[in-house]
Amino acid sequence: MSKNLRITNDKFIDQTSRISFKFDGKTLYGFKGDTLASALLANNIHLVGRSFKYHRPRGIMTCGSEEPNAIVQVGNDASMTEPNTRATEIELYEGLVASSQNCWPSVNFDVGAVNNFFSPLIPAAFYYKTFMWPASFWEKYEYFIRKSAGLGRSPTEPDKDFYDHRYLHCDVLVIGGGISGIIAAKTAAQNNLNTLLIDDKNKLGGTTLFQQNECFKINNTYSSEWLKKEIESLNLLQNLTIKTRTTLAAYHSYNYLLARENLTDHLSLSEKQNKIRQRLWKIRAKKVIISTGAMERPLIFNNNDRPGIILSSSIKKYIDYFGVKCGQKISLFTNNDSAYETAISLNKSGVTVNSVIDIRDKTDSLIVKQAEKLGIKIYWKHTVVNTSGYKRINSIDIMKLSDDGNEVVGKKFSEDCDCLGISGGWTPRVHLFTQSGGKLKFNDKDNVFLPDKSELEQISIGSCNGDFELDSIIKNSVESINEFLNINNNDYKNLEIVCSKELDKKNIWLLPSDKPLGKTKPFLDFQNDSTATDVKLALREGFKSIEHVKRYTTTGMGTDQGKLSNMHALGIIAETAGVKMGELGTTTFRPPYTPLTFGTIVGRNVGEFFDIIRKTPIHDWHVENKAEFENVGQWKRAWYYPKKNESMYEAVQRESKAARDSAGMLDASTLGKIDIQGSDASEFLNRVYTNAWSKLEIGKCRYGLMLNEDGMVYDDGVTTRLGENHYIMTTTTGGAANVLSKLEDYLQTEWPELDVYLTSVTDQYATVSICGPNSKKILSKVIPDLDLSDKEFPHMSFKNASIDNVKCRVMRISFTGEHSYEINIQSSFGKSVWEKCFEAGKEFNITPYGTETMHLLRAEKGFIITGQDTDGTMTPVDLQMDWIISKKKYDFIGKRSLYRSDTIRDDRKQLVGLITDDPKEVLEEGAQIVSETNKQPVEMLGHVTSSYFSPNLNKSIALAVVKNGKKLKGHKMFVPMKNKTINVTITDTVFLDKENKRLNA
Amino acid sequence: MKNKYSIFSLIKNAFSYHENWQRAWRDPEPKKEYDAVIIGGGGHGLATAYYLAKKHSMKNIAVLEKGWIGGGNTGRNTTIIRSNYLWDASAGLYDHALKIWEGLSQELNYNVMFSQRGVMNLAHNLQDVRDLKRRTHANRLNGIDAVWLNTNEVKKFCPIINTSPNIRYPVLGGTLQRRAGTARHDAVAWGYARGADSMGVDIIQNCEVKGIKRNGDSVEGIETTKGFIKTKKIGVVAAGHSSVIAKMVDLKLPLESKPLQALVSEPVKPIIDTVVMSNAVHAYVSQSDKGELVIGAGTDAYVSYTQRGSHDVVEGTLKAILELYPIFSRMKMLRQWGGIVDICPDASPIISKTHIKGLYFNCGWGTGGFKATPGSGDLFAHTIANNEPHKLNADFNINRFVSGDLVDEHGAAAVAH
Amino acid sequence: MFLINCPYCGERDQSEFSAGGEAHIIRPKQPTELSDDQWAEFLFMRKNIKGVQLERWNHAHGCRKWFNMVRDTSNDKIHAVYKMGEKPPIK
Amino acid sequence: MLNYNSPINDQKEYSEIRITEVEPIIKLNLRGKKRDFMTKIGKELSIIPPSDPNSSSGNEKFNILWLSPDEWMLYSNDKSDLNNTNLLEEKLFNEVSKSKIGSITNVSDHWTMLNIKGKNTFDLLSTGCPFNFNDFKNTKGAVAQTLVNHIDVIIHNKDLNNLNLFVRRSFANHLWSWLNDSSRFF
Repeated sequence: MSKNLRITNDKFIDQTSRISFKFDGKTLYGFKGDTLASALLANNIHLVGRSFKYHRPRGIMTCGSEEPNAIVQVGNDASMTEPNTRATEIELYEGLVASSQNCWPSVNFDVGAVNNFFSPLIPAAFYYKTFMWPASFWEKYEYFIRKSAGLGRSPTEPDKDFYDHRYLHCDVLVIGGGISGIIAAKTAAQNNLNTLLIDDKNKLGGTTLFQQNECFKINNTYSSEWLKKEIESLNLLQNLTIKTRTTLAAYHSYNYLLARENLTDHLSLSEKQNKIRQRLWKIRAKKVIISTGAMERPLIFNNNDRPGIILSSSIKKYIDYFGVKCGQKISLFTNNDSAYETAISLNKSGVTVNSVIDIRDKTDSLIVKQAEKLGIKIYWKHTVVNTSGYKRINSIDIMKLSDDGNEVVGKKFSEDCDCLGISGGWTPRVHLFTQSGGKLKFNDKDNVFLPDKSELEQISIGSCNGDFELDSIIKNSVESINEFLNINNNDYKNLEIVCSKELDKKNIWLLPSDKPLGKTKPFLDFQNDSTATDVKLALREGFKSIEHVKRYTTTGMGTDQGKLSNMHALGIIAETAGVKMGELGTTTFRPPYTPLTFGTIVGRNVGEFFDIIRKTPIHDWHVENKAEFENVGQWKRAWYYPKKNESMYEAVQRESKAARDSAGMLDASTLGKIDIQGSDASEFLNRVYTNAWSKLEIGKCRYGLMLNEDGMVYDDGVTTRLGENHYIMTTTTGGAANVLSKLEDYLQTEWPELDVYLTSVTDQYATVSICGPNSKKILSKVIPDLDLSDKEFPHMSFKNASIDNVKCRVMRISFTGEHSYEINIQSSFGKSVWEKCFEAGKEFNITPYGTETMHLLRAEKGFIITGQDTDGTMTPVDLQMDWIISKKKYDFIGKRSLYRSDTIRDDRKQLVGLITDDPKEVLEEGAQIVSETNKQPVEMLGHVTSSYFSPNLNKSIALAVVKNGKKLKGHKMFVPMKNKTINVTITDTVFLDKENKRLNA
Repeated sequence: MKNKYSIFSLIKNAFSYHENWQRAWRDPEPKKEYDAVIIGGGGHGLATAYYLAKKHSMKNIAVLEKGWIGGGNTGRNTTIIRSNYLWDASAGLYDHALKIWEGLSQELNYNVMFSQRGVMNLAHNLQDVRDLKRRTHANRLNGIDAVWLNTNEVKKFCPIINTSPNIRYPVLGGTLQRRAGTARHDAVAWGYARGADSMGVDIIQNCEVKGIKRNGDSVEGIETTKGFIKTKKIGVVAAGHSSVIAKMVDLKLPLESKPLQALVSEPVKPIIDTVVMSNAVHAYVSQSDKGELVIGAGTDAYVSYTQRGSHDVVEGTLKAILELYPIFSRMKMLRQWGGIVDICPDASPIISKTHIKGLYFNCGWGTGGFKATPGSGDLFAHTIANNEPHKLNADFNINRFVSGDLVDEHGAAAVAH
Repeated sequence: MFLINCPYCGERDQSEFSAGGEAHIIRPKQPTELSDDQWAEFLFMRKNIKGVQLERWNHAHGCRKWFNMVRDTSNDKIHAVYKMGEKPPIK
Repeated sequence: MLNYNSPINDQKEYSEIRITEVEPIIKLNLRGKKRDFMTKIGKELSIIPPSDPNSSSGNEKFNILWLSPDEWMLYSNDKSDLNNTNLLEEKLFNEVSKSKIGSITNVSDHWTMLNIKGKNTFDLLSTGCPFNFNDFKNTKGAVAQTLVNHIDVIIHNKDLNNLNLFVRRSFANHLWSWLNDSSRFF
C-alpha cells in the first residue's frame, strides 16, 4: 500500500497487523480494522465499478450503507460468492477476494462504456418509446438488454453457510450506538429496564467516536474522549445487551422488528468454518428508541459522479478513523459548516486542502474561523460547474453564484485536485420511523423530513430527529428519553459543552451551470445513472407524482434504495412543479433498510427442516422393508413395497392381487381420529354429517359424509359409537386438522348449547388394517379369545379386545370391499402389533400394501377419495350418494346449499365409471372426456379422476366426473389425448362384487 | 394525435436535448358531466376507458383516480401473464387477454415489454400431477398451448431448479405454457393512459370518490373531492377498495380484501430465463429485465387495507424459494411491499352489471388481475357500452353466488398467480 | 406480526392464531326457510369494511378458543378482544 | 409380550443443554365446565385443576396443566406402567364422562414428553419459539402452549432451567432432530 496515503493512527485500526487481500486479481495489503473501501483508498484505488446504464467509471463515494457506487462481488467460489456487496461495509480479512462488477472485460477498459457515448439517445425511460418494431423482435432486443443489465453474479452452487433465528423480548430497544443512543441505552438500563442496544458498525460511538476538534468539547475534553468513558461504563450494566455488527432491517407494526447480526463475515476464511454466518433477531420491544443519526447529502452539479468525488464527512472518517488520505490535493465543496471539520482534520494530518468552495455568503461560525485561522482558502458564494478526469477527478471548474443562486456569473476558473469532498447538508435517517408507519413533517429551515406522528411506543432522538448541534443533541435526547421512559435522569444536566453552531444555511437542490441543462450530467441516483435532466424530462411528459417520476426515471430504485438521491429528486420536482416540499410528500421507504440475505430470512429451515415430517408409529418397519413413501400432507405414508427390481406398477399389481386372493395389511395410522364425548354427541353428529346418527347402536360403525356450508363434499370417514355419549370419528389424513378446527368452530360459535367435547387422538392410536378372505383367520391367531363370527362381530361393528394384556379396539370396517378388520392400539405398541399380524399372516402370504394399492382396491369398489374424485365442486348427489342424505333431518351443515337453482340441476357433472374399449388401455388421470371428436374447440363433459389397471378384473377401470353422467350410462365417449383418441363407455361406479359378497367371505 | 414513439423520434429529440417531448397525457379538471365514468385509474380501469373510446365510440369519458394512475396493484404485482386456467370460462377470459397482450405494444405505440419467456407450473405431489394434467388436457382442447413436462424436461427447461428426488417435496413434473410470460407493469398503465387520453378521455388523478348519487334504482352521478360529476354509467374498477365503493350504494359484495406481498432481490446478471410457479411449496419467481429476482409471496388470512402483510408470509415464501433454488441463498432481498387484493370465494373475478341501473363492477381478481388487464378492460367496456355482458364474461356475473354456479379456480389459485 | 391479546391466555404472537373473517354472521336457525338470495347473503356476502371491523380469531396454537376482535383494517390497530357470545365493547 | 416403542428413546448433551425423552408417562386429557367436574377431579386425585390460565397444580404423583378454560392435561411425575393408566382412565371416565359432567381421554401416546435442562434451555427454545419466556422462566409451574419451529407444543416449567415439553407423537421425531441441530451451535 502506498505509504504516503497512510498516517499513523492506531486508535481504531491495528496498523501492526497487516492483511493481504485481492481486488480485481491484484494482491493488495491493508490493516486489521480496515474496510475494503479504506484499504483500497490507502492503495490509491478510487475506480472500483461501472455505473448501471452508461457504464461510467465510478469510485468510492461514502463510508457506509448508503454507498451507491462501490459495490463489488466478494469471493469467486461458485457456492460462496456474493454479489452487490458494499466495499464501505466489508471488514477486511485475510484472504478476502473482491472484484468490480458490471464491466467487461475490465473495470479499466469497459466495452459497455459506449453507452455513455450514446447517452443523448437514451434518456430516462427511452425503452418505453422504442424496440417496438418489428413486433416479433422484442425478445431479441430484450436478450441484450438483460445481458447488459444486472450488477453482480448470482452464486451457481448451493450455499454452504448456516443461518439462524432468535426471538428476543425486551423492554427497550435502542437502534444506533451514536452519542444519543448510548445515553438512551445507559439511562434505560440504569432504570432496571431490560434493554437491547444495537449498532451496525463493529464499534459503538458513531461519528463522535473520532471527533477530535477544538470546537467540540464536553467537560473540557474532546467529545470523543468523553464518549469513550460513557461507552466503558456500559459494560457494568446488568440488564443491557449490546449487539454490534447488527443492522436493524425492518420495523413492523406492534414493535416487531427484525435485525441482522453479522457473525462471521469479518473473519478469515479458516475462522468462518462451521459457524453461523448471520443471525436474524426477531425482536418484540415494549418501547423503541431510534437514534440512527443522519447521513450527508451530495451536491447536484454537472459531472458530480467521477471517481475521487467523495462525501466530505466520509473523507473525514477515512483520515480520522482509518488514517487514510483520500487524496493529496483535496478540494471541498459545501453548502454548510461540516465540510470545515473535514478541512481541519485534513490540514492537521498534513493533507493539502486546495480550497473550500461554499455556496453561502460569508459566515463566521466557530469552525469557519478555525479553518480560516489555519489559512484554508475559502470561495464564498461560489459553485463548482464542472469536473474533469475520466477515471479519477483531476480538476474542477468554479464560478460565482448570482444573488438568487439560479445562475452563475463572472469568470470561470479551474482548480487542480485529485479528490473533491462534497457536502450538501444532512438527511436524518427516518427510514425505520416511516417503515413503522410513522408520518413525516417537512422542516423548511433545514430542508429535512422529520418524524411526526406515530401509532407505536417509540421516539426518535439525536440527529435522526433533526438535532445537529452537539449541545442540543444531548439536551433534547435526555429530555425525550426521560419523558418517554417516564423517569428522571439528571446525569447529563450539568455537562459543560462547547460546540460550533451553524449560523447560516443555504440550499440549492440543482446547482446552476454555465452550460444548458440538457448538455450537462448532474447525477441524482449514481447507481442507476438518473440525472436531474431525466427528472425534468419526466415532469415535462406529465409524470407529476413522486412515485411516477421515481418509476419513470428509476431514481432511488438502486441497491441503496435512493438513500442519497431521494431528497434531491423531491427538491427538484417541487421546484420545477412550483409546490412546497411538505405538500409533495415523500416516497415510502420499504423494508429492508439494507438488503437482507435470503438465507438469513430463512434461517435453519432449509433442507431436511424445510417442512415438518410426520411419521406413524410403524414408520421404521416400512423403512426396514424397503417401502417407497408418498407425501400426504406432512405425513410420510408407505406408497408401495417394491420387491427386488419391481417397478411401481408391478408392485401394486402384486399387492392388489394378494389382498383379494388371501390377505393384505395397511398402516392406516395417519387417518384423523377425534374422540367425541358428551350428552349431545349424537345430536352433534346429526348436524355435521349428512346422514342420521341418533339410532346408531352402541358398538356399531357408520360411514359419514361431511359437507361445507356451500353444499360441496368436504371430508368423509367412519365413526363408531363406543358408548351412550361416546363416539370416535375418523377423518381423511389430509383433512384431520381442518375438520377438528371446523367442528370446534361450530361448537364454540354456533352451538355453544351442545354438551360435546372433542379431543384429537390421531397420534394416540396406531391403526393396523388387515383385509382379504383370510383376514379372519389371521386375526383369530392375533386375538384368540375374540369371537369373530359374523353374528357376534358383523360388518360395521366394533369390539374392545386386548393383545397380550394391551387394550385395543377392533373395528370390522372395509375400504377395500374385502372382509377386513382395523386394530386400533396405543401407538407405542403399534409396530409390535403390526409385526405380530405380519407373523400370523405369513402362512397366508399376508402382503403389506401402501396407499397406491389402497387407491386401486377402493376404485374397484367405486369408493371415492375426497380431494381426488372430488374437487370442491361436487355434492353428494353429484357423487350418486343420494342415499347418504337424510331426508328426515331438518338441517345439517351444507344442506340448504343443495337446493340452490344450480345445485339442483340434474345435468351437473356426476361421478361415473369408465371402461375402455381396449381393456389394456389405462386412461390418464386428469384426461378430459368429450362426446365428439371432430369439433375444435369441443365441449369438455368431464375428466378422469381415478384410473388403474385392475389385476382382479384383469382390465382397465376408471372413475370420472361427467356432465349429466347418471343418465349417460352405457353411452360411448371419447378421451382425446395428444396423439390419439381413446374410446370409452360410461358405466356404474362399482366394478367388482356389486353384491358385496366378499365383505362376509 | 400524439407524436409517435420510435427510435427515430428519439434521435430527433436528442438534438433538442429532449426538451420537446409532449405530455404523455393531459391533466384536466373534471367536466360537469360525462357519458361514462370509470372509478379507478389502474390498468383495468384505464384499459376499460381506452376500449370504450376505441371500440364503442364513447369519447366523453373520465377516469377518476384517488392517487396516481397505476399506483395500486398494477404497480405492485409480479407481472406474470398466462392463460392456462382449468375451467372453460376462465381459459376463455384469460386467453382473450393473452391474445391482446401479443400485439399490445404496437396497438398502444408504447413498449409494454411483453416477453413470452414461458410460465411453468410445477407439481410436487400426486394430486398436483392429476390437477395439472387435467388442466393441460383442458387447455389443449381449448386451443391453449400447454404441454406436460416430466422431471427431466423441467430440469432441461430451467436448469437451476433443484429436481433432486431427495428434497422434501420433489418435483414430479410440470406444465408449461410457452406463450405466457411477463410484461412491464407501469408501462401498461401509462400506455393505456396515453392511448385513452389521445382519444379525449379525461384522466383525473388525486380525485377521490366520496359518494354515488342515485335516483331510485339508477345512478345519477358521483361526489368527488373535485366536486360533483354527473353521469349515467359508472364502471367501478377499484380492486381492493371495491367494497368501499359498493358501500356507498349499500351494496354488499362477496369479497374480502387481503394483503398480498411481493419482493425483489438485488439485480444480478441473467440467471433464470422463465417464470416458474409452484403452488404446493408456495414459491414463484422470475427475473426482471433489470436483473432483479421478482418473487411473489402469498396473502394473509385477514382483511387489511394497510398494504402491509406479516413477515411470516415472506419468510415462508423464501423458505420455499431456497428449497427449489438453493443457489439463491446468498442473494439479498432489496425491497418488499404489499398490495390489497380483493378475493372472491371461488377465486374468480366479477365483471358484471348490478341491480342498480348504470352501475357496473369489475373486481374480485384476487392475486391474478394483472394478466387479464387488456381482456378485462375490453370485456368490461363491452358490458358497460351494451349494458350486457360479452359471452366471454357472461359466467362472471354477481348472480353466480346466488345460484351456486361458481367458477372454482382454487386449484389454479392455491398460492397466487 | 400482530401482538394479540387472547382473552384466555394473554398476549401472544400472531403466528399462534388463525383469522376467521367477519364476526357476528349468525348461521340462520332455519336455513330451509330462506330464499336463495338470503342464503347467498349469509354464505358469501361480506362487509369487508375499511376501518373498524368486528372479526373472528382462533387461538389455534394455544387454547384453541375462538374469540372476537375489534380491529381497524385501515391501520391494523387492535382496539379490543372479547369472548364468543359477548357483546362488542363500545368503541 | 408386545414390546413398547417410544418415538425417540434417547438422551443428548450439549453445552448447558440436556434433552431427554421420558416415557412411559400417564397423560389424560380432562374436559369439563361444571363445578361438579372440578370437585370430582379434586376428590379422585386430591388435586384441583387450576383455573388460572397458563398455570398448573400438582402433588408428588401428578401434575394438572391448564390448557383452556374447560381443558386440562394430567400427567404423572414418574414413569408409570400401563395398568395404572388404564385403571385411572377407567375410574375417571366412569366418574366424569359417564356421569355427563365432562370428558376423559387417554392421550398418553398422543403426546411425547421431552425434558430439557440446562442454562441454555430457553435460548434453545428462542431459536424457534415466539413465546415471551421472560416471566415464564422464573415462574415454577408455569404452562405455555405455543409453537416451536411451527410445531404445537405444551411447555411445563418444572424448575429453574428445567422443563417438560410435550409434542404430538408424529411430530416428535422431527422436533427432536431440529432441537439437536439447533443445540450444536451452543
